[in-house]
Amino acid sequence: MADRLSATDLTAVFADFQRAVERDRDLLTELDTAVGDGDHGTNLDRGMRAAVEALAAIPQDTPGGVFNLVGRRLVSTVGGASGALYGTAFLRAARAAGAAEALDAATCTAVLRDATTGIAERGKCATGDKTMYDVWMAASTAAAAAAGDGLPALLAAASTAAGAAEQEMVPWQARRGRASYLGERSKDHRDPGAVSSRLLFGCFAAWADA
Amino acid sequence: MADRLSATDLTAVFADFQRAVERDRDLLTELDTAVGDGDHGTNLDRGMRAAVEALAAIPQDTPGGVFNLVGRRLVSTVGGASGALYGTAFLRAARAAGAAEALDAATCTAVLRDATTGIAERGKCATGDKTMYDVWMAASTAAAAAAGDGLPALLAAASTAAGAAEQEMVPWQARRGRASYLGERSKDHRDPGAVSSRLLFGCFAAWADA
Amino acid sequence: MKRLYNSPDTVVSEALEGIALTHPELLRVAHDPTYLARVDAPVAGRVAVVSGGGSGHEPMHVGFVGPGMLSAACPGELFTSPTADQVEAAVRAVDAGAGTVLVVKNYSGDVMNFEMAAELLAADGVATETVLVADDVAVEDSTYTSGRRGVGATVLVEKVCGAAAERGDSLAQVAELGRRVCARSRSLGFALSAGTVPATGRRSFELPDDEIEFGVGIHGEPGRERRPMQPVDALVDRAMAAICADFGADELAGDVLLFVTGLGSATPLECSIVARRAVQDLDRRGLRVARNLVGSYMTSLDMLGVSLTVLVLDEQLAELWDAPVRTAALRWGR
Amino acid sequence: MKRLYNSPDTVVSEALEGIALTHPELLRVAHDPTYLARVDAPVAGRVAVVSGGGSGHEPMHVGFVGPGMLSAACPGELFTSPTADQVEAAVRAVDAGAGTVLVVKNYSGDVMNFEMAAELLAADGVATETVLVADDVAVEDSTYTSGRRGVGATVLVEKVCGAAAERGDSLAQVAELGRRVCARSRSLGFALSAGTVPATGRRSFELPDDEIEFGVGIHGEPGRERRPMQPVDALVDRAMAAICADFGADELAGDVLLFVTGLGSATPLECSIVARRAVQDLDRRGLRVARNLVGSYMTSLDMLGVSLTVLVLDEQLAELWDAPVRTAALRWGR
Ligand SMILES: Nc1ncnc2c1ncn2[C@@H]1O[C@H](COP(=O)(O)OP(=O)(O)O)[C@@H](O)[C@H]1O
Ligand SMILES: Nc1ncnc2c1ncn2[C@@H]1O[C@H](COP(=O)(O)OP(=O)(O)O)[C@@H](O)[C@H]1O
Ligand SMILES: [Mg+2]
Ligand SMILES: [Mg+2]
Ligand SMILES: [Mg+2]
Ligand SMILES: [Mg+2]
Repeated sequence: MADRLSATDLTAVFADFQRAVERDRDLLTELDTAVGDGDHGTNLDRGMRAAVEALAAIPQDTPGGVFNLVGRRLVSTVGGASGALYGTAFLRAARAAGAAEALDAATCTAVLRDATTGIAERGKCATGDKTMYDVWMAASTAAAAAAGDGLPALLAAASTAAGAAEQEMVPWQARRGRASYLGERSKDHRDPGAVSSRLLFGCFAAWADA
Repeated sequence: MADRLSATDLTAVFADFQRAVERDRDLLTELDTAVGDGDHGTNLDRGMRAAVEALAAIPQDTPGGVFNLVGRRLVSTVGGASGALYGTAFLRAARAAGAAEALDAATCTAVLRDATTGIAERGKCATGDKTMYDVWMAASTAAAAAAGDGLPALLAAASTAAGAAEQEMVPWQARRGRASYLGERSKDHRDPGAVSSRLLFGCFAAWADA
Repeated sequence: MKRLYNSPDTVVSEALEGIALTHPELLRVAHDPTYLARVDAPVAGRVAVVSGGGSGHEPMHVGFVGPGMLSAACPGELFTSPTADQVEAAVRAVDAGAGTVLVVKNYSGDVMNFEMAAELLAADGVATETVLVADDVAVEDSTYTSGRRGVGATVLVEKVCGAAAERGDSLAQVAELGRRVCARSRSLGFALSAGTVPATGRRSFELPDDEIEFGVGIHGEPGRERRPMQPVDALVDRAMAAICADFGADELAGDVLLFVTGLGSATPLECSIVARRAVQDLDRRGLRVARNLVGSYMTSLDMLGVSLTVLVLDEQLAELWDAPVRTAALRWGR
Repeated sequence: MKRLYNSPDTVVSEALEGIALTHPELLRVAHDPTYLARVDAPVAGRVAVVSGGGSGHEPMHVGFVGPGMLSAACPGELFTSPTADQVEAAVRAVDAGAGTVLVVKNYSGDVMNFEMAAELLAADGVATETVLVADDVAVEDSTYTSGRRGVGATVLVEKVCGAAAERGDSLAQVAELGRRVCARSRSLGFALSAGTVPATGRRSFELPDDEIEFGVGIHGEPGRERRPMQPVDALVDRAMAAICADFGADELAGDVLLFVTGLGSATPLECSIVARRAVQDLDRRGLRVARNLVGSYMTSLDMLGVSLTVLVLDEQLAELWDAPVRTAALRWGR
């Protein structure tokens, strides 16, 4: 059973996320074209390639090290809102993970909570603003509730909640980020950052499930 | 019989030419779009409107006066190659017509010859260059040959020759004006200035025929 | 769609190379992270002024680097705000110890990345002041949005801050002047067609032949309202009305600066036709267009449209506007 | 096709009004016949420099009126050379008794109308010298054409003649310098799409998605050759090869001026990418790009394309190029 997430595991999850972003790059960009500036797919793809390359070049011993390297690479290579937000999230995750050799359910809950708070602080956003933060908040809340059931259940619950949140917010009006400029016209569109975040939680769940 | 062309007659011919140009403006512009810059129809239309307005405002007593006023208005309002060429042609025609009350076949021949020479000098062109000059030269030569048969025959001959020339030159390669920049690609296109010139000679023939 | 590119991936880097090759006396380009800086920076005893944003808005910002305007510019990927790394490196390269003013357009991405850079710099003892430009009246400034976007006023802020820095103003003074320009500026843009995104070769949004985007953004994002196409005078009237209505009752008086920028494919003829109507409009309102700038200075790739900005001048702002500037895109007095 | 116009018929007149309204300190517009002149002309003791041509190429020529460049410009209708009347009136307005240099692009219409004006002026004792610009290597200069067209070198001739006139050169000297620029310049342009003619709302020629016009004219006329689309570097290489091959064996040496002009819709990014390759090309040929001008200075409505010009400098030309200029579109040193 995958009850603890090691540096190797986390590296594999990020590699999987990189492939998912690459695969869905055009979808993400298309969603961002409708409500933003059409670069979310290319932004995140560029960043995750750089992150995975860095992980291959400088293998990390701890999950904290992995989060830190990924966060730093995203901050350096992405730009845009998502670069700052994902970057901040992973850098906060790194701090929460500390020097632990592997993450158990309890640490994972703390990691996810701090990362989510990082997004709120960096983005000056709240739930209901229709951004990636809604997805992270949903995942984080579900993870906290499932923390007692072990890491696989926690990650499964987080992914399910992320997916549900991403769906639920489609009819909402965006209040942060570029989509907010559209006012009413932002309704009935999927938020690109929410979709990419959902992909990320899916990758964690898939690892736990494997 | 219309054996002499008075100022009133000439004014009517120019009014007719103005209507012909207005009617075929888009054709002329389209021909100029293919081998030039797409303004011959609007250029000549603008100029002939101004010329006819001027003739209405300042009625002329002599054909020379009419030619002079039309030439001056064209020079002032058309611009482009055709403004200078038609303008020069009519100003030279005015000089050749002098103070005569009306033009007979002999004067008409001289008028046409001088106008045609004016085009050659202004345009630095020769026959075979595939410009309006070819049409004027053909008309002028035919007029000279028919001068003994009276004015109506002269104008009919000029118009027929103008039409034939305009057709004959279609396959040629242009050597003067914008069309010459196209080189080989100017072949098999009708020259816009030749077509408008042909319209002019048609108006003279129609007057004589009426 | 055909464009003058080699590959979508190299548009920004090759263009920067071109700018560097054609302005060696004025600026230098650094790579990894990427920024452009005045060749003579840091300038001893002078506050530095740094801006940046997504590429695709040229000549803003890279064309405004030089004496009297920006010390450095950080060009991001196309329509993507620069990374915090770029901003940090640029500031470190040009800061002369007197501090640096960061001119930031109010877009989530720009704000966050500049903020991260400022945090990193502060931790290292480098003082920065941020001037946030948010002049686009098309966006409601409410808790329901990220606030107004920064558009045309950015160019004016950069000119004024650059001139203030050049004459030796302190960090606080340069920032205050930049904020004063922001407070006294309003802008609005409209587009007849969107720009063509190099990566996809498609326009970022499609408009029917009889509609326009009113209150359009400069990042390929659609505007707030889709309206029927009208003759340009009617569009300018509508934009000017929105701009002028947004000023406070007694704020709009005296001398103003009018800035008309083409958004990409607007020809100089079109920009002049827009400027004509805008000047007439301000005239009718009893304002004097004491200064103006008309041309394509802030673009959105090849978008067909214009953006209008009105800045209410005071003596000091007029003086700083007139001060000599030497950059690739804006130059006078030297 | 939507454009920022009120009506096709008023494009030129409204744009001129806009230019006049936004540059009152620099120029004035006369109507019937139409021309733009320096406010301070005639300038006592100085040769005047007058140019003109069809509208649709802005900022050329109207954007180049002012101290250090043109005394007056005569804008014709769109793509239609000005009338002889316009030229005559403009010269009469700015000639200070020292004579006037007419800068004429080699197009039948321009040549004939300027020639008629010169004849009328000569009859009245006003001395003129014509500098005929014919730098477009796309056109064979033979008895089978009207000779080469005048394109990019026109801007360089106007700058050099304007500077020479400003410093007090005689009519013969100013004309000689203009002719020297002509003799030492070669240009070539290419287009990915034609401009949109206001009257018809259509592009003046249509190109398939995989073809370009090579050696294109700036009046909406097609080029000499239709070629497959290629990455921009390959197109620039081909243009530079044609330009350089046209110079005499030992003419192309030493310092050169590179002028890259967008033809309308080329973005600053695209112009910089073109300039990058052109500089690299000249470098490889052992030439030094001592001066350059990159931007959209001579356009063809909204044509998507660029035109490249190489001028072989000498000390005097470089000095005149560097001399102060203050016009709406070109300004430095004051
Ligand atoms: N202020 C914000 N707070 C939280 N999330 C935001 C904010 N602004 C943008 N986002 C998220 O970022 C996503 C867009 O990312 P991206 O397209 O890469 O950046 P940009 O908007 O700068 O082009 C949005 O879909 C949204 O989820
Ligand atoms: N050098 C020339 N000599 C004689 N005719 C010429 C010359 N140049 C142009 N033309 C004539 O002028 C016509 C084009 O006129 P127009 O389109 O009004 O002027 P432009 O070529 O200046 O746009 C051509 O079709 C041709 O007949
Ligand atoms: Mg985006
Ligand atoms: Mg024509
Ligand atoms: Mg972006
Ligand atoms: Mg013409």
